[in-house]
Amino acid sequence: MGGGSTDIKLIDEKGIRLDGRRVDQLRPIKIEAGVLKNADGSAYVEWGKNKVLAAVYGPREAHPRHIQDPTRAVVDVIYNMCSFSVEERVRPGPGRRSVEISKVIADAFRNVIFTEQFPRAKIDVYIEILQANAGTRCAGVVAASVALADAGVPMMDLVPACAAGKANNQLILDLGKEEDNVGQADLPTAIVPKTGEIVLLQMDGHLTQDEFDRALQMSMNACMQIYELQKDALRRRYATSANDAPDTEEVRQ
Amino acid sequence: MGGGSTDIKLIDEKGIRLDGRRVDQLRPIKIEAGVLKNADGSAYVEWGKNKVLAAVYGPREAHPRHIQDPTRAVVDVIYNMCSFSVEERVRPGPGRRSVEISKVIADAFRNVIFTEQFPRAKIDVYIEILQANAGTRCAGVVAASVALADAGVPMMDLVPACAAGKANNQLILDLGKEEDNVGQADLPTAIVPKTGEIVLLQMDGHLTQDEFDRALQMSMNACMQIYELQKDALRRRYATSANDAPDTEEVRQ
Amino acid sequence: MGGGSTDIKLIDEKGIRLDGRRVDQLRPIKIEAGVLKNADGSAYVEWGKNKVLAAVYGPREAHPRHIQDPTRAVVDVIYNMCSFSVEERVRPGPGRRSVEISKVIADAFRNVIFTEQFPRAKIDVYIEILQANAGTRCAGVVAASVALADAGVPMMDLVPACAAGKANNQLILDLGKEEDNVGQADLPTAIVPKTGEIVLLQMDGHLTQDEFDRALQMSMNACMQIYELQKDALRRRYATSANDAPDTEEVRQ
Amino acid sequence: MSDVVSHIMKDQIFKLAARGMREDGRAFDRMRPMSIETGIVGPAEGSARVRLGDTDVFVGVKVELGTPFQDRPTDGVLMTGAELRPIAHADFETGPPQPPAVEISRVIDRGIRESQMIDLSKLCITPKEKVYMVFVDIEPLDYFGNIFDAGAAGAVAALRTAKVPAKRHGFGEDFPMPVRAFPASVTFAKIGKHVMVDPTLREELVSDARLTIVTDEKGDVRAMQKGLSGSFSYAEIKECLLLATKLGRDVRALKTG
Amino acid sequence: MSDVVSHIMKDQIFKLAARGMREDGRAFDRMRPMSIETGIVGPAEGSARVRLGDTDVFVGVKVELGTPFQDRPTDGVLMTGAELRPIAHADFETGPPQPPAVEISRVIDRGIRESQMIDLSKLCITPKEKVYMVFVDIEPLDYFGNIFDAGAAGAVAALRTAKVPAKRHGFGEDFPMPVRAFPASVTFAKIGKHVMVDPTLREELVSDARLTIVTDEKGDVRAMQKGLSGSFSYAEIKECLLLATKLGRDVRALKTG
Amino acid sequence: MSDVVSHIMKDQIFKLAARGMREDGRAFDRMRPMSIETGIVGPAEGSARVRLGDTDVFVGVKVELGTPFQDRPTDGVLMTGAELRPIAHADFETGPPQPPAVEISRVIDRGIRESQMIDLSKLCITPKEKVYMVFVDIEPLDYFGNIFDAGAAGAVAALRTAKVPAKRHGFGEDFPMPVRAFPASVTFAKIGKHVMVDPTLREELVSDARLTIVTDEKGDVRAMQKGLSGSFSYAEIKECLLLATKLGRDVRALKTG
Repeated sequence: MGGGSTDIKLIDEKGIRLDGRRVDQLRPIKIEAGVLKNADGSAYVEWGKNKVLAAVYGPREAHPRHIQDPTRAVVDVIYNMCSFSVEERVRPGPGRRSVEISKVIADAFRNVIFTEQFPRAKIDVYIEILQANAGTRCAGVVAASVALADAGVPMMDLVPACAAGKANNQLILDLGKEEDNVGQADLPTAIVPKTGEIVLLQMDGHLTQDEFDRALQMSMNACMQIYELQKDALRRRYATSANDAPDTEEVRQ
Repeated sequence: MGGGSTDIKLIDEKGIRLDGRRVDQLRPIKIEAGVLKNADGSAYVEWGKNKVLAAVYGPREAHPRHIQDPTRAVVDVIYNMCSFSVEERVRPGPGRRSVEISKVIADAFRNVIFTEQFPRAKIDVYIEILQANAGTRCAGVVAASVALADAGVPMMDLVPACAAGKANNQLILDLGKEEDNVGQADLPTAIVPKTGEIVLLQMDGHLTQDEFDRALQMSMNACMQIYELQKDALRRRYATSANDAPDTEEVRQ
Repeated sequence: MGGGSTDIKLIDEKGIRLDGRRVDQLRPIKIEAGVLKNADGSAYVEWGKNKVLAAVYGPREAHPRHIQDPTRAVVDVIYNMCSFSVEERVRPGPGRRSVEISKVIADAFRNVIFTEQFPRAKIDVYIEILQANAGTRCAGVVAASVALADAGVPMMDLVPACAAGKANNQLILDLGKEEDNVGQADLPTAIVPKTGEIVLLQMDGHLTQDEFDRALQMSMNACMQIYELQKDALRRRYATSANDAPDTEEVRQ
Repeated sequence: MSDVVSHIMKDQIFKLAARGMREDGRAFDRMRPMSIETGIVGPAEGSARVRLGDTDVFVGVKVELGTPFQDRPTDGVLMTGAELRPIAHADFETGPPQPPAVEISRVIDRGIRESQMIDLSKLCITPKEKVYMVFVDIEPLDYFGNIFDAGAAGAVAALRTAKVPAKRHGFGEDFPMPVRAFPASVTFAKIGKHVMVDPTLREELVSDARLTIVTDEKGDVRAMQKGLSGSFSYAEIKECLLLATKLGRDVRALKTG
Repeated sequence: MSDVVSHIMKDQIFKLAARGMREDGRAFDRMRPMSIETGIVGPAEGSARVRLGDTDVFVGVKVELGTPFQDRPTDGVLMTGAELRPIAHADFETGPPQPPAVEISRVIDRGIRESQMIDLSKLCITPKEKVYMVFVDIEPLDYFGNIFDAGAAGAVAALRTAKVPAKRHGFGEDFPMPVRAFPASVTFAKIGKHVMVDPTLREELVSDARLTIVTDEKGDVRAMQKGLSGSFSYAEIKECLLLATKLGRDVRALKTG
Repeated sequence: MSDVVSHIMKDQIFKLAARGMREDGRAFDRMRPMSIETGIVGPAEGSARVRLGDTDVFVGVKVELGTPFQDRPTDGVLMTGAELRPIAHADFETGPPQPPAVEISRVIDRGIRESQMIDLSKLCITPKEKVYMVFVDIEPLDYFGNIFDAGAAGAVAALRTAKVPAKRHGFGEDFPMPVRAFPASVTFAKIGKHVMVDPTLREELVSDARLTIVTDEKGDVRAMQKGLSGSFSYAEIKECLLLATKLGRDVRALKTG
């Protein structure tokens, strides 16, 4: 976090943020499933000024052989920021930040996917950040989750994700870039709606225990809103392509 | 190309270039076959101030196994500039320019070699640029081709190569370094003399369609001159080592 | 070597060095065997201000398979300087110096270990330089040797190592950092005490033939002192852990 | 690309070609429909998305500060990179660019550079010391063949609409990228004895040779690259050149959204 | 870590957990004994060795000169790196840091950075041009689980006792590292339905999920990281947070030798 | 080098050695014929081609600008690199230098550096800021053993005939490389109990130990390196040293063409 400079006023007296949102309001989110033809499943997410694409290849035979797990499918996630996705050019290739994000996202999905149905297989999830504006890892989880469903990968549930945080000493939902830059805390969270379990949780900044508690509830509630958007995107996808709809009973609640 | 500065006069009124050549004249070329002992075949080419060595290893078993092609030999080319081959030191290791040149040269030879005679095998061609002075890729093709014949690799034909180009608004053959630096176009070409087919062709700079046409004819004609030099080098090689001459019927026209 | 500046007085009229040692005196050396729990064998050496840890894993099955030798165990050494082991931070990863040292140390042990008893196996020796103060490669050999014995790897003998050198135009034993920085020669040596054979020998600097001869004798004699310290460390180790003492008949002389 | 191309597919494409036909019904001399959107990525100095049939490519331009090359002390620097990332096709892999991606980068770079599209002399801040570096990054998202032309069209469109962010770097007001040419890239595949423009992925997989030609507004040739193991005759190249000039005009005439 | 974990071992640990027990006799809410020595590596600006049960970690701090990040022109730079080198465990390999090591680095870094432990503004020499770069390097020597907490404790102890070597770099007298907070990291493992603090290596191998919580002296939360493929409930996280605060106090109270 | 050395070859060489003989008829204490050409690569500041028997090596010297090492602020920088590229032998592979190539580089470097052959203090332009960096690159073209001595002889010859290109870098007139010593490297192989100088490739393949000795004009020792897994006795090393001094004189006496 930016260290909590309070010189910059991000929220006015009426609790309205720079972009006009209330403290507990999400940025506009648009989700579209099935946007790529080569991938087995794909999704595009616009979340505020974030533009994120996710593609799923697999389940397919894992190779080289020595990476195969005889009891389940291997799940791999690659999160990549396009060089032109932010103001200062990102050098191509995985930096430490991308490696960590790829790992926590893969961890979030590994137990949600019914991997034991595909021994020796591999499921690859590629997340491309075309435009970044704070919150790309949550947008990536949301997109990946819809892409997995679009690919017909059997899962316990979809995985929505959202961050809560703090700025100007107030808890706020879904931090934008300016809020992230000078904010005081950020708490990205991903849950499995069916069980309410948390599968991704990171936090940095400064929160009292009580603030943490409220922020976590805030992000979990927002996840449930996003969950509806994910389901809606899939419904639209199946409606338009009823004849090639994948067999994904698990995700249709 | 250098952008076509015309301040520097490269050709005089009589059509004579800085190094005394006519516009359609090659630099002096010397080709020697069989110059290395470890390699299965080799050749050394001095072309103006270029000094180029090519060595061929193979056909030999391709390994690791997964690179084997059960229907034909794999052909690999590595073009390497010695660190001290040009004025500003070249860092060891393949840069993007070398990777591209290696690829277009390999592409040029792959259909000329009778690769289907050697399933699961690999043929490695190494081209070392000891001294560079414009035109190293053509010199590399010429050397590689003689080295392949020297190694007894069966081929449809030898592959000569030469560039034509433009400087001071005139078409010229076989650009030297100064001509390349301030020239207006460069068109390296490699052909299969037997068929007249073009197997390597790159162009950069600025040519009208008519100029392009004449430049291409110029370089193709020069290829036929170089072809004679290649055959002559092999004849000398066989003459001096008649007893261990490889079985290369195809290249003896 | 530092080039032999003689402005800095390293040895006084009585032949006493900056740290109070005589010219033929070792720095204080402390060796402890069996300091790590995961490794199959380990040793910690404090040698003057050097702090060195060695760990041995194996003999264990070599993998990937293609590195296996059907007639003997493969011995691999990795010498690594911690980034904070010297004044100017060392970048993580193997530089050329570390690669060379790893190689000469592996070479020193390969014929001393009875590798033919473990076909297809691998023995890994890891040497970590926690604090460096001249002489780390000898300290590394000494530690590795005790770690190998601690791991129960059958060997012809322990391998002690020590350097002799020259500073202020005098031969001296076991150069410290200041002596190394401005010294005139350094001669690290490792021997097999049983046979008197030399298994590691490097030299840089400037020695007359006579000086070289005396320096080599000096370092070989010192090796015999260090040998006693190595054996003592192992004796203490076996005394304290008699019940899990490895089967290392060869090293108990 | 996949080493194991089904013989059936190969047969099919060859047989069609023998009758002057292609799988998607195009004539040999027709490109797939191309559409170009620009200005789609906020943080980029310029950006474009090109769809060429089912091929879908993003291109972004970023402009940073850097030092000039020793032999061009008063020129800015242009760097063009293409990656074939695994999102775009099942056969692509992660890791540093392999030779095919390097070739694509370099051929697209050559078209821009050799047409002198960007006036690099206008990108110098302090001679020998500080210049603008223009990075053009090409990111295929869905690969269905002919990334050469889709990527080149995207690079050109992104550059034509790019600004130089002088203000962000503390050197006065932003200004438009100094563009002075409009190159267009047209790529041909040779399948058996037949030469056809703008190959699809399946056509690429069975083709013997490739030829990319970049022409400028005057129809002059600016860059050319023969690729793959096959060959072209002199006559074929001349024919391709004529067609490339004509189709290049069509590419330049496209409205960008 | 080893993919093949013996089923017997897994069974054992699960059965014990079901009875509220652990292999080494600890309660779920007890850490292993931790000891910290500092100042053990002469050439380092700060150093510490932490033993947490059988886990044994070295941490060294080096301070070099460098240039600040563009967006923080008046701040020094903090870099935290952890490697899982093969000396520490048979399953670790040589080579560049793999994702698990990167995660450890970044989580430890986050705890230090987000607690604002180091006043980076005091590490600026010339704005925009020259600042001190603080490198914290974590070297596990014997790996028996929970490198997150052992490494973090070592990093914090090494930094608290470090000096800035201004003299060596030619900028006046050395001064103490400008430290202004005391973060403490506490890590939990979830095995089946049971959550236990400070997992051993064997517990790590069979655990489903991991949670690291960094708190400061006031008990406020500064960083958090859920790891591994399993999940936590909201209630579990709240419980962990309470315990992390309590155990964090114990870690801070440790005397460093 | 090839792991599978034919037993027949090994037997042969051992049997010959037992009778004091070598495959190519040389005595144990004779080097193969060495020839040195210099000035063969125009763009290099110095260059040499050495043939030692069938071994054929190119060496080039380039001089660029750089910054001095922190602890040697008034000295130029010397960098010696050797690569074992696949052109030179079927067992060499592409890629970054492996340990054998690194050892060769470092041993040749040591001979040049420790004999103080180059007066690095004369290669300083601005203390602490700008110095000449001398790159010596060794490129074996045909590998038939003992690249240590062939490479060293080439490096020495190239440096002795090199110029410092001050003009190209804008610092006045070119001047000769400041050379002040003439080191010579002599390498021995131990095969069974027999020590022989200048091993061929086949002798290298079956040898147990290697010893490289660099002496100067006065016969003093400047660098030494024992290689491979075998060992030498004290007496053997003394003998080698005497012979290295004698043969070093012969190497220095060679006329370079």
